[in-house]
Amino acid sequence: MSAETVAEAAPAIATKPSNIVEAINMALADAMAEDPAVLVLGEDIADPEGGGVVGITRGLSTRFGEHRVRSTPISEQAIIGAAIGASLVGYKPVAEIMLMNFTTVAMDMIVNHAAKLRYMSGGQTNVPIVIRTMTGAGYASGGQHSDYLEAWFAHVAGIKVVAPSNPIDAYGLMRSAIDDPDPVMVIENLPLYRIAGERAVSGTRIPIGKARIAAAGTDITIVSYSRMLHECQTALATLAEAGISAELIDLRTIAPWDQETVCTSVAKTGRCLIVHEAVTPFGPGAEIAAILSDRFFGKLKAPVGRMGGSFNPVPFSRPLETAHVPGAQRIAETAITLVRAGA
Amino acid sequence: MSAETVAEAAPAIATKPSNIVEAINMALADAMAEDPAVLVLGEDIADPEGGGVVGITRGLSTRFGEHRVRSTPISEQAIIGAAIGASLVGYKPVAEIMLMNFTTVAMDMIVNHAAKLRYMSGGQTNVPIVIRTMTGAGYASGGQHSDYLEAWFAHVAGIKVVAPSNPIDAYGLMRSAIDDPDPVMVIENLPLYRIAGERAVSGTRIPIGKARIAAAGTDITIVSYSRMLHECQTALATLAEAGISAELIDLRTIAPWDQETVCTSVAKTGRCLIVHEAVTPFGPGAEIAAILSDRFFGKLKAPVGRMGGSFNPVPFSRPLETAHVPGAQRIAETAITLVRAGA
Amino acid sequence: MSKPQIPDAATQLEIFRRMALLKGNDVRSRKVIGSGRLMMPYYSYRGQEVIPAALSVNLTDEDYLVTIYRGIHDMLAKGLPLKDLWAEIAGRVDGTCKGKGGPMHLTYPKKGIMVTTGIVGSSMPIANGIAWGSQLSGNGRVTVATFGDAASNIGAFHESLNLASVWKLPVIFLCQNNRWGEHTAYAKATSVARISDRAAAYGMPGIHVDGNDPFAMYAAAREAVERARAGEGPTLIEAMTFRFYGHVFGDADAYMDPAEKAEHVAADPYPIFRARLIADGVANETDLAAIEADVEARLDEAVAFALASPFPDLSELTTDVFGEAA
Amino acid sequence: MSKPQIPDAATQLEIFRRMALLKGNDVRSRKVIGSGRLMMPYYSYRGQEVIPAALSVNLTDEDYLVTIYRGIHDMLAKGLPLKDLWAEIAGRVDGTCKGKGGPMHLTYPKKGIMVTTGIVGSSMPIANGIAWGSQLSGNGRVTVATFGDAASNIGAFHESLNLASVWKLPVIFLCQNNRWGEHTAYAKATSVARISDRAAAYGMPGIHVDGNDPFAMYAAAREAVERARAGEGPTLIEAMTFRFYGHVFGDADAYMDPAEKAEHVAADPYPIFRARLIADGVANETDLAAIEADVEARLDEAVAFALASPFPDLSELTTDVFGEAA
Ligand SMILES: Cc1ncc(C[n+]2csc(CCOP(=O)(O)OP(=O)(O)O)c2C)c(N)n1
Ligand SMILES: Cc1ncc(C[n+]2csc(CCOP(=O)(O)OP(=O)(O)O)c2C)c(N)n1
Ligand SMILES: [Mg+2]
Ligand SMILES: [Mg+2]
Repeated sequence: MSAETVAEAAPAIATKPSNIVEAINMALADAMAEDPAVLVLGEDIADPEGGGVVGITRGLSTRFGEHRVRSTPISEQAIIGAAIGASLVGYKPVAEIMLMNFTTVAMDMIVNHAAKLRYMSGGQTNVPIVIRTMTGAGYASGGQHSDYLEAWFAHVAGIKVVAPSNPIDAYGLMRSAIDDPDPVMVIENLPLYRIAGERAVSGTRIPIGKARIAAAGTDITIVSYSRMLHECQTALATLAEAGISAELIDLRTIAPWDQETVCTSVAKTGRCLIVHEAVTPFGPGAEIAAILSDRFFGKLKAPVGRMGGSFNPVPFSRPLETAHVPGAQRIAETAITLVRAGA
Repeated sequence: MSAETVAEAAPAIATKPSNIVEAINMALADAMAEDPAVLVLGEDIADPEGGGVVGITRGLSTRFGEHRVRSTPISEQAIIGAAIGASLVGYKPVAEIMLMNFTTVAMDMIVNHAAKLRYMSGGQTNVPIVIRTMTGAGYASGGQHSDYLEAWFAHVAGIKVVAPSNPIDAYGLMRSAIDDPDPVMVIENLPLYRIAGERAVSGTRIPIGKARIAAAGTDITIVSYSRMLHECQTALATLAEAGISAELIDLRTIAPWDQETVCTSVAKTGRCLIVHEAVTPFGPGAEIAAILSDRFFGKLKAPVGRMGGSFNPVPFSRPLETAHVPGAQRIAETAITLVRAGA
Repeated sequence: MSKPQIPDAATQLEIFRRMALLKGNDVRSRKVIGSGRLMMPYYSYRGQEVIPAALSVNLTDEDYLVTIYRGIHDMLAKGLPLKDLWAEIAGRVDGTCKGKGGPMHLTYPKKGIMVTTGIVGSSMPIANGIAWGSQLSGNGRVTVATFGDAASNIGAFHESLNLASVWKLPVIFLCQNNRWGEHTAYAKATSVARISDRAAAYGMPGIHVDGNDPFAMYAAAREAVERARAGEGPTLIEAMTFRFYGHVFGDADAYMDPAEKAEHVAADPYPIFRARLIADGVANETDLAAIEADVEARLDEAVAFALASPFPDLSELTTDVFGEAA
Repeated sequence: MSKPQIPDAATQLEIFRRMALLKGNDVRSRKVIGSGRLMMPYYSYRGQEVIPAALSVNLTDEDYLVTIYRGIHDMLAKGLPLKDLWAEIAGRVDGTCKGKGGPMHLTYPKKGIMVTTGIVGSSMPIANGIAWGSQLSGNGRVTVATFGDAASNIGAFHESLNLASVWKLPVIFLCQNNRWGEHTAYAKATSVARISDRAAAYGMPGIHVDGNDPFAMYAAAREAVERARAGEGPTLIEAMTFRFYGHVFGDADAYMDPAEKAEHVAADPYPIFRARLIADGVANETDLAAIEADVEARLDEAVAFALASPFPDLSELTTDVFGEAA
């Protein structure tokens, strides 16, 4: 199975009452219906091309027209450039870069231009674009189709990064991203697309920069997002059995991340474990660990733990691919070690 | 003044006995003379084009021929692709991406290919290339010509990153980078190019992954590299006056960084301040701070300090550009605060 | 373009032998994957077999190939062993890449298969570098970069053809124009009627050829190979063909006009060439049936070998990231 | 290309007025920077004044411009006020961008100057997006993307021209071919004799014009502007010209054949057009001298204004990174 076949494979994993594919489709449709300035562009995204390789944009071009919902050539620099330009004259384009690894051919447009034009123009212009991109290990897509690169963008001033883990957040974050006056990257995880979840209420927003307490606890704070949030959730059971009450935080926004919510939790638990799919070295967890270690100097019961993908390209072979990313079992074990260590 | 005019401006800042421009030129010349497999390519790098906009490659094409020292079109993807391909068949190309911000148009070649081919081929192939690139604030080059992006590459498995602060290291690291069987990015700082420094002995190597104690001390460890190392050096005087003995470490290699040397020092001082030009959030300092806070949990006398560029694009206006990056005065003040805090 | 050269009987038979191997392998791949025994992104090349078959008979094992996710046909024609292929796409330790690369990153330098990329357009910049190496060492080798029609709209195509032309590199840019880029029809994304016409923008010869006609494809490939070997620089070949089974396994081609597809499938070059060889007396039914039977036997063996091969040890996860500094 | 249209006398005079402003500003810029009073990367456009002067008289304030580091001539011709320009390149708070952008990122939306980029090739993808906006709103505006000859070898050029053609965007790709890309001569990096010939690779009209001939340049620009306004799609214009003062201030052009340079400088279009206007009786010496004197006076004023303007407050360092979410 691959990115391109998730759509077809869909029926296999039944979808009730909703899922992230439906949520993002609904968010785009609602935004386009409310505001004629909202545009959608990307490879294969219009209905003649099947409404996207995963079906996320299905129905949009039929409803709003191909002038507003445009399939593009395979030209990522031209895609982001078109989005930037249109945004400079009042439009709110949502551009799809099919897979996150393909942002590598559009980094100049994203980093040197989208993120910087407001600043370099002294505030005369701004770039209200959304960049949707999918990624994630789990489908044996290999080394060039699975990377999590959010740390790169979080390290660039002028762009925000969000990564929903469920349909409600996917809808609300997408609406907020479209409302936002600056570039926002929305990272969608492939294996999560068809997981059933609660349906979002049309029109709702999830504020960018605001985390969610996914489970309340007192012994350790676990910070995660995207697919890893679900692995952490699974780990909670094991932790409960071990008599450990973990507070699970869905970060939802990586840049700017919600320091207040995380710090409030860590102030209570005195321990923190950060879990993401991106490789650990120089990854998102490093910034969070650095901030917490500083903010809670001398007050932590255990060192801040970080779990990320092992430091290697994503392998194809299933056993290796599975071992590459943190799993519920290892997450639980690590959390237990941290709690016992700081007991 | 700009990247392109450093060469012409050179006479202004007289250079004895040597400088980084001479050191890198000598390293390339020595490597090419020793090994016919070593190639050099990039924009304007051959002598008919002036031997590079800064004169780094001056004389090489005249001495070794334009078949081995090739000026290229302005096509960074083609430049890195040519280097990768040649390296797959036994050559050791040194490719120049003139300024680090221009790596954004070649990220696919660097990240999806150069860094991953060894792994994805199961070790059948490898990519022994060197990517030289210049950057740094200080010449009013503005938002698209000054960025330090080493954190991006340090977050990618399969590529190494070095950043010399003096001619000896520039020569030795370049020789080691050319010897290395995998891609190595060499970051050169524009304002440092013509600063006088000791001349390297031909044939010497500075091992990748090995830091240097630039000044021994006992109260605090200051970790830096590239131009910021010099700001830290300047700060030492102020610190000495304040009765503070700082140990200054020139990291030299950002990925993989020398944890042993840094940890040995911090074990002694109990305090650490990391200083770099890259913006602070999700920057190189985050990884170092996260590792140290974990390794020395409960043993540090003060939280690990991080100083980087302010979180904004590099501004043009000189006072803003100067305020954007850490300076000796602020570095000294921060170090003093850390020492007093943990007294 | 010099007057087309008809391959001799032995070469015709060899082209068919390679086509039979390629077709047989695709049919088997879809069968095995469809049965759920293997899971991977599989990009069927069924319908495009003539192109690499007729190209590869003009190449030696020393010549180089840089191909793409839809490139298993290119690699088999270039000599990729079936067992190594199947073990790799099964993610097993006996695969070309110990299972770490998978179908999108098959690599086999022993036969000049240097890189397989999953990034559209990225075969070309790397092929230039390999060709630069041949130019430097004067080893007379040719490098072929394959890519699709839609890839001709990405920046890497442009930078690569310009550099290859300015440096007069011994490289062939082989565009397999199957008229679709994922779900997007050629004309909706491409601003020129023929991709071969883009060659003029690089002062490079461009050849537009029916990639489903073994003789025409053979002649086009031969012309380009001779030019490269003679040190006369690169060629852009646009080989017209069609993709029979959608973009990737599981893609039902719903966006495609069934009539268009039916027409192309009806013109399947495999049975046509097979019949022609018999009609021309180059071979008889028994010969060709034997070739096909042999392919099936080798496939049985390769699939069995692959499924019996162990998965890589977990220690392989973090090896091959960096080599040992000399 | 429809038969060239000679601009009327008033337009000819207006073209000269803009050329005088552009030339005067470049001379003054090099003087002030050379004196050390200002420090910046300055990319002289001396010798290229005709192109934006003859283009801009075909545009309105509502039309859009996306230009490059070597683009101050493009912007002045489009209406960038001298005081705002000088305050910006002096890094002062009264500059177009409060001193935060500098000479490589001048921006002035009031006159349609939307983006100035320091990245080779990056003006084009963004210009497409602005033109898409005009196509959507039907406001009839034209977007011009300027770039250099060497920029025609980078991927962004290719992707942009293909997309503009497929989408039939009201955009003009204006290549100012000054025969050099930094220190590299045109032919050493570019595989085609004329960049305008690359238009065919995108099914787009390509115009090769003498960018130093005001009438020819006027006609070429007018044709492209009319095509865009009529909704008939993009045009690639290659305007031949020359760069008189090296790539960037401080570059002594040592890599250039002095004879080549001398020949072009001798053909300086400014004095030639000035003489022609007098010869044709469009204006007399007094009129033109008055225009030039006026430029000098405005420059005196602008430079003084800039140097008297304060630097931005340090609080500006971290503002304008993000806006306020509505
Ligand atoms: C840079 C990049 N963008 C998008 C993709 C996703 N993608 C994979 S194949 C493909 C279509 C390519 O079509 P074509 O070049 O005609 O080759 P074909 O698949 O038809 O053989 C796309 C868009 C990718 N792999 N790389
Ligand atoms: C992607 C990228 N690569 C390299 C550079 C460095 N650079 C700045 S201008 C220039 C030459 C451009 O030449 P041309 O396109 O002909 O424009 P001109 O400067 O002659 O007006 C180069 C190589 C850059 N700014 N961006
Ligand atoms: Mg295709
Ligand atoms: Mg030029």
